[in-house]
Amino acid sequence: MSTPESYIPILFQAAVAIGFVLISLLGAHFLGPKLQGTEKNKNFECGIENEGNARTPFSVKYFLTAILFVLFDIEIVFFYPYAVNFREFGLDGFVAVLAFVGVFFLGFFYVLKRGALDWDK
Amino acid sequence: MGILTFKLILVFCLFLLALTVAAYSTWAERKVAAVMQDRMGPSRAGPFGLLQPIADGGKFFFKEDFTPANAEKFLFIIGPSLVMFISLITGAVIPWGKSLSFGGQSYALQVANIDVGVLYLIGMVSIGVYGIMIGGWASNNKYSLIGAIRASSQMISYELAMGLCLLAIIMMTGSLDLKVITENQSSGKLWGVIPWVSGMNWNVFYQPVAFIIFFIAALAECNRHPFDLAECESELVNGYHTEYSSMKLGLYMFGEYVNMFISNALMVVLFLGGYNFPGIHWATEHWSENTVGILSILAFLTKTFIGILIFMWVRWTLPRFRYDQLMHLGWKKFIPIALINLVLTGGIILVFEHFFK
Amino acid sequence: MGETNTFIQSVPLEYFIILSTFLFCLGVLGVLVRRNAIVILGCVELMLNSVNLLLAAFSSYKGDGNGQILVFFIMVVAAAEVAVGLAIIAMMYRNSKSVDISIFNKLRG
Amino acid sequence: MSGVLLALLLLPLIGSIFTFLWKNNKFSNDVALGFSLAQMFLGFYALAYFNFGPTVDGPLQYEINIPFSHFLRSSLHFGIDGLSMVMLILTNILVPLIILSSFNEKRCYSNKFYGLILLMQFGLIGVFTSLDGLVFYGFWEITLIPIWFICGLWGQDDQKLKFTTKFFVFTFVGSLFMLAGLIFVYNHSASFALMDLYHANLNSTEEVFVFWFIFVAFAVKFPIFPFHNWQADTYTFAPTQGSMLLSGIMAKMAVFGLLRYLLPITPHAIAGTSGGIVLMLCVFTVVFGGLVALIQNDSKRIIAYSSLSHIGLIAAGIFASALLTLNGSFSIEGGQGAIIQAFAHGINVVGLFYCADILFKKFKTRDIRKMGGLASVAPKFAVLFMIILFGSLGVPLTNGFIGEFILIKSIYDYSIILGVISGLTMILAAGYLLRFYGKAMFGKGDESVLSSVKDISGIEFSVLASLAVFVIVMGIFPQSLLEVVNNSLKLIYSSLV
Amino acid sequence: MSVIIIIFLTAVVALFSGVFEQGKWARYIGIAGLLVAFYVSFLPEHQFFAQYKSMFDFSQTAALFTKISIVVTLLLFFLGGFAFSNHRSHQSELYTLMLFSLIGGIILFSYQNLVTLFLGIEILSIPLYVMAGARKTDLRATEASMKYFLMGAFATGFLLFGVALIYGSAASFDLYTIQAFGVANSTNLMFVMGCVLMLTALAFKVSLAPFHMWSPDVYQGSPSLITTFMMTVVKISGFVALFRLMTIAFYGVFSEWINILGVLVIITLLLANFMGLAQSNAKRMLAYSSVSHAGYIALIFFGINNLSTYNLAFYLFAYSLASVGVMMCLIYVEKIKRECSFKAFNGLAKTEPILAVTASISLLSMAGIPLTAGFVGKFSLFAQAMDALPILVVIAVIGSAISIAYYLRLIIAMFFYEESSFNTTEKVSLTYNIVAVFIIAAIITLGVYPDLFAYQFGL
Repeated sequence: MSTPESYIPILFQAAVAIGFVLISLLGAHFLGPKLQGTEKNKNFECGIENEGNARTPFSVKYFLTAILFVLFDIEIVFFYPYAVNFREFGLDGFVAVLAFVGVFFLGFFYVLKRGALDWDK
Repeated sequence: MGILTFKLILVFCLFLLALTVAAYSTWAERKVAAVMQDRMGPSRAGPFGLLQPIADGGKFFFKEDFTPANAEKFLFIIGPSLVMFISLITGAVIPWGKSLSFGGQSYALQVANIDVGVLYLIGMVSIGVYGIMIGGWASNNKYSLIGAIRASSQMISYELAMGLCLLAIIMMTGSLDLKVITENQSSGKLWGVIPWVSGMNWNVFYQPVAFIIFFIAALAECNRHPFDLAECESELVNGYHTEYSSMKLGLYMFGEYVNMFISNALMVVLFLGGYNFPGIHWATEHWSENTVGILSILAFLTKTFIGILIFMWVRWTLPRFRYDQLMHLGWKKFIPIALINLVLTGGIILVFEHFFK
Repeated sequence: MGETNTFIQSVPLEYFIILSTFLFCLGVLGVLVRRNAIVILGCVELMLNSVNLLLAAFSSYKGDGNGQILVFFIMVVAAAEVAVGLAIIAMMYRNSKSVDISIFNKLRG
Repeated sequence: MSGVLLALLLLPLIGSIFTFLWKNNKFSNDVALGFSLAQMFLGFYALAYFNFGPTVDGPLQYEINIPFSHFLRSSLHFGIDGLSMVMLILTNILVPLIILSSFNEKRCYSNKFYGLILLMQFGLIGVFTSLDGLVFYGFWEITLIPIWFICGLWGQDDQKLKFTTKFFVFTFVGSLFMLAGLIFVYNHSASFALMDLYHANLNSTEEVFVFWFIFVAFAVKFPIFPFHNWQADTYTFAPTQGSMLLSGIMAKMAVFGLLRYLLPITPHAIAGTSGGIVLMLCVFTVVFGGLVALIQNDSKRIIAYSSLSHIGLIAAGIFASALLTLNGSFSIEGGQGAIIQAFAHGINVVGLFYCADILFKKFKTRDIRKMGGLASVAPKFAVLFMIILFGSLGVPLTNGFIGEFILIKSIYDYSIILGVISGLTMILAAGYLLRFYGKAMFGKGDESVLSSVKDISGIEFSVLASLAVFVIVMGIFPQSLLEVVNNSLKLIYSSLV
Repeated sequence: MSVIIIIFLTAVVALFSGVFEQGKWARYIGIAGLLVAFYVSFLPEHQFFAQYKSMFDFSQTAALFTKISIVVTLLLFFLGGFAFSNHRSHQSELYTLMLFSLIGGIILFSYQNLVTLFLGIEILSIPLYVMAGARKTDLRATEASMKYFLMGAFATGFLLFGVALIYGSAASFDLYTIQAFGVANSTNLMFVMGCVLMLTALAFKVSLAPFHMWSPDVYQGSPSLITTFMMTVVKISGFVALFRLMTIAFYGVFSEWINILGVLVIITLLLANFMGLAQSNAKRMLAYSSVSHAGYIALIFFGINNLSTYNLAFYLFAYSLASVGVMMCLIYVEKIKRECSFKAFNGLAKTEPILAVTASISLLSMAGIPLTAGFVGKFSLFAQAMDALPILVVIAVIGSAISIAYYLRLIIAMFFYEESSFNTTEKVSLTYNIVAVFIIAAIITLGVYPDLFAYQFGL
């Protein structure tokens, strides 16, 4: 059983991490040379002239993956409380979870069969 | 020595350890590559090139800190910082060893002993994606953006399978506390029948499938070969950190290696018995607490380093996946397998509890 | 649970109520004044999360776990909503190359 | 015996459906006429077996009572008393004549037209025989839909839609207010049955509320002064048959409703200031209608405003008698006059509209200034038109005289000033109707038109002649009508106190 | 509960029919499943589900509303074949989403707990957000979907904040515990605030003015069949949820919310009807009519007696039937003319008399002309509210009076124009005619003999 105090060391660690990040970034900032130039400040594009906006729309598949992740991740989150108390719930709980897994699989197969994850198409 | 003082010291030790391991991982990586390709590897700086990482690190400071003109300045800095920051604080909940005693008081070798350690880990790993995404977006470079999107897409995809594997372990232990998970692996009969050695009741013997999936997912989470599509040189120059240089690039690189270290440590905690070593019970009874503590730390680190070596071995052995293959593997193979594994675990545990107790 | 409750209860309940009401109002205000669909979505999430905070606080004060169950459900539903919402925004972007809701004036009598 | 009433109710409905489904447009008018004639004879049969004397169980006869909705506390309760009988006979006489009057016209979808007329008849019979508030309201609204379709589909002008919709909305608004009023009464009574509505426990404020709500519906139907806006336009642009139905029968629904519902339910409201206000409104309507009619040049508009004037007198008479009764001197004269005048007005106005239609056919215009000289070429028409016109004028020995006389007398009994003012109706009617007749029939007409005009055809003659017969017969024997209705009126007016 | 399970399984099967390239079967599967569910809803609930009573209680009343919703959904499914003819590639999804949405509705009929209420509303709404945007490449559909989504999510926020406040004061989500708390502490500020917030949120969902601004746009932009679904099943569910919430949970603070609701009703009745008058698009006019009907239905909260639930059911059923009747006509016209202004309806009665008659009778039923089911429904609502607040009935009467004007415009367009602008080769299918006849029969039968409904649904 942990108390709110047990989280204090994490703050230490966070402070150390931030400190390291800051020191190294500032160090590099002050130690390194600085050279400016319009050509130089351009984005890298294999040496050819920059063309168009870099933030071009990308394949909707990535988008789909993100949305599916949100959904499935939430479904997985539902398992956590169950998994922790899994022994207390016993057989009844297991049956309920089987139903839940069943629904999970239904959704999963739907997504699969509808081709949401077919990247080569 | 107060508990907080000890924790502070532990934090610094851990910080140095992580940085050292990360630094020397770069060295080890080149050495392993060299051995595999029958070369020498770094050898100039110091014996066996052991000072090479220090030279590399120093060099980062003296390179030009370049920022493209049309990048989002603030986000451009936040990206690498976040990656480094997250990877450094992830290790806070991992039990690095059994315990040490100073002045008659026993200190657990864990920075923060919280009862939701697993959730903390999952949360931190999820935030890690932001660092890459922000960096790639802020650069305002096509390669960076594509690399970042690929990286985040890949990471979130494998996170699902990873989470499901974690669940199988949580089901077995019934706790989200990493310390409890570790302790659970120290005693008891293996498979309920083989009592021959203490400290070897590892989860990997019960959950081989989960372990394998977790291992591969960890590779993908770290953007390691064969899943390094986010930065595959032949297609995307340098992926999401194409525009980065100097210490910002250093933070990305370091962050990755720290991540690799932490992933392996996590794997050790979850599947490979954590700091347990064969005969730990006997040792606890007969040897002093500090001896056992140091032994346990060594055991933990040994297992972790072996894991890191295997990561490197994989890197120089397997070719890179295609993106569709990567996604197929993650979504179509691992998720259902991990889920079935989860259900089977639950079923078997229930059957055993019902009939054999 | 017990210790955590004691710890949380050392902060007066009013603080939680005021904070979450403030956040909620911020969200409402955001929904009403912002024109970017994604930002509006974010503001809606802010509203939901302020409710989560309030529910968790009440749950802790009343010593009743039900509040946290609702928090769980809210998170799940919010995720589902976000999934749908993002899909709609993607559709909107594809159709109009913009995520500004003030383009929506096509429907008239 | 209740089978007769059931047959009376169902026959028009069956006829309507049958006509609707009748594919052959050619004979649909004959089919419809057949049904309406059958209905007419059925009505006479009911009249023949009607018990005129005061009976033990009240004047209600041919009762049907089917429990209909336990939930709404309402039942399909029908019955015929004297009041219903008069209205029933009027409807049954007029509908065949109206159908007959349209024989000469070529219409598209004539089967639908006749089907709608019969459907209208079904609704009217329902209104006149129902003894349950909800059922009454239901039939009241049903009559609206066929007439709306008739006026909208076969109307005479491009603007017909605008005006028919205006009519519909006006009437519907009125009925909705009536519904609200009825609901209010219903909430204070045991059920929708007429007797329960009569005995609802309303205090005087509530009664005033209910009175005005229900009155609005009737006032729109009549129409009475501030609610008359729809009337002239609708009558003008409706097809002739539509105008006939509207003015000949539908306006009588309001007369019936006033006697059957408004008076017995809200006597205290009438005894208060509301009754006086309404009476003044009615009298004002009489004068207003007459004056406006004087300056009209459109034949149908003249009839419309004359109708407004006559109908206003009917309403005024009813209220005058009610007020007299409430003030302590029992009087049913206004009611009697109203019934006679309602019947007479039904006959006369149908006749007048038909004459206007014939004139329109001959002169191709409704403007009376462009007509003239028809009497010389169409003597039969001139005579019949004259008889009907006299009826409308209230010339002694025609049906209009006795009703108007009694009405004015009852108003006079209540208030001398109002009586005198309402007496103006006779003078005004003489003014506008004779002007109409003079312009159309005498004077100089357009020779090119007159040379090609023939006298009226057989069908036109038979319709006008039968109307004229009614005008004269009723003028000579008005007592027969009063015999039918007296008992009911006594019951209604005595229930006021 | 068994009904929910059956519908859920049906939905899953329908969903997978599309996956296996057999989307055309989704409709038949849905119809079959709904018929089974309809049958099951007449049976008593299985003993097994008694254990969930504290969350979800499938009572007699719930069964009544379930039956109504299932009947309406069935009608919509019959119409689906023609209505979704340009959604062939994802028609199974649309049917499935409708079924899922229906499940949310059924949950709202029988919730015993605010958690279930919240879940029900979300299960009902989320599929609708998707369905509203079913025409993926149409910017107007996007607009509808986006507006509906943002407003729905916004309302959800209010609902949850209200739930949280109520939980904070009553320390429970259970309806009857909350009721007991409310009766004992009727002046608790937090409780009353929570009540008002929840009322506001549900007013959003049932589109009571001034929270209705999303609905005309959404109704207009969505595919017509989905619009019908929103007008019918969603409205039924929203109102039943509101009714249960207000009359059970917030019984104790009745005096606090009834005035607010009264103001909402007045604004709705006047505003919606006047706006309806100003429309030139039939679909948008029907949307405003739907908003105004929300105003009539909300009269149910005034003068509540033991027949209120039944009155509510009757009105909702009558209104739903009428909506389906008009909308099926609109679907046909929209499909042929690609638009649905009043002009598009000109001369429909010449080519499709049955459809035109159905639409007219439905419109008359909406207006409340006697002999139609709508009249009986309106009558019982008015009669009930007359006891409590006659002025509301007067306003409702004025509202009805205004509404008849715009209903007539549509009827006029269909009947009073000689020239037929319809391509006579494209006749409606037999299914449409059957549904049309069914709707006419149902509206007239219920209008003539309303007790039939009472017997049929066990009252």
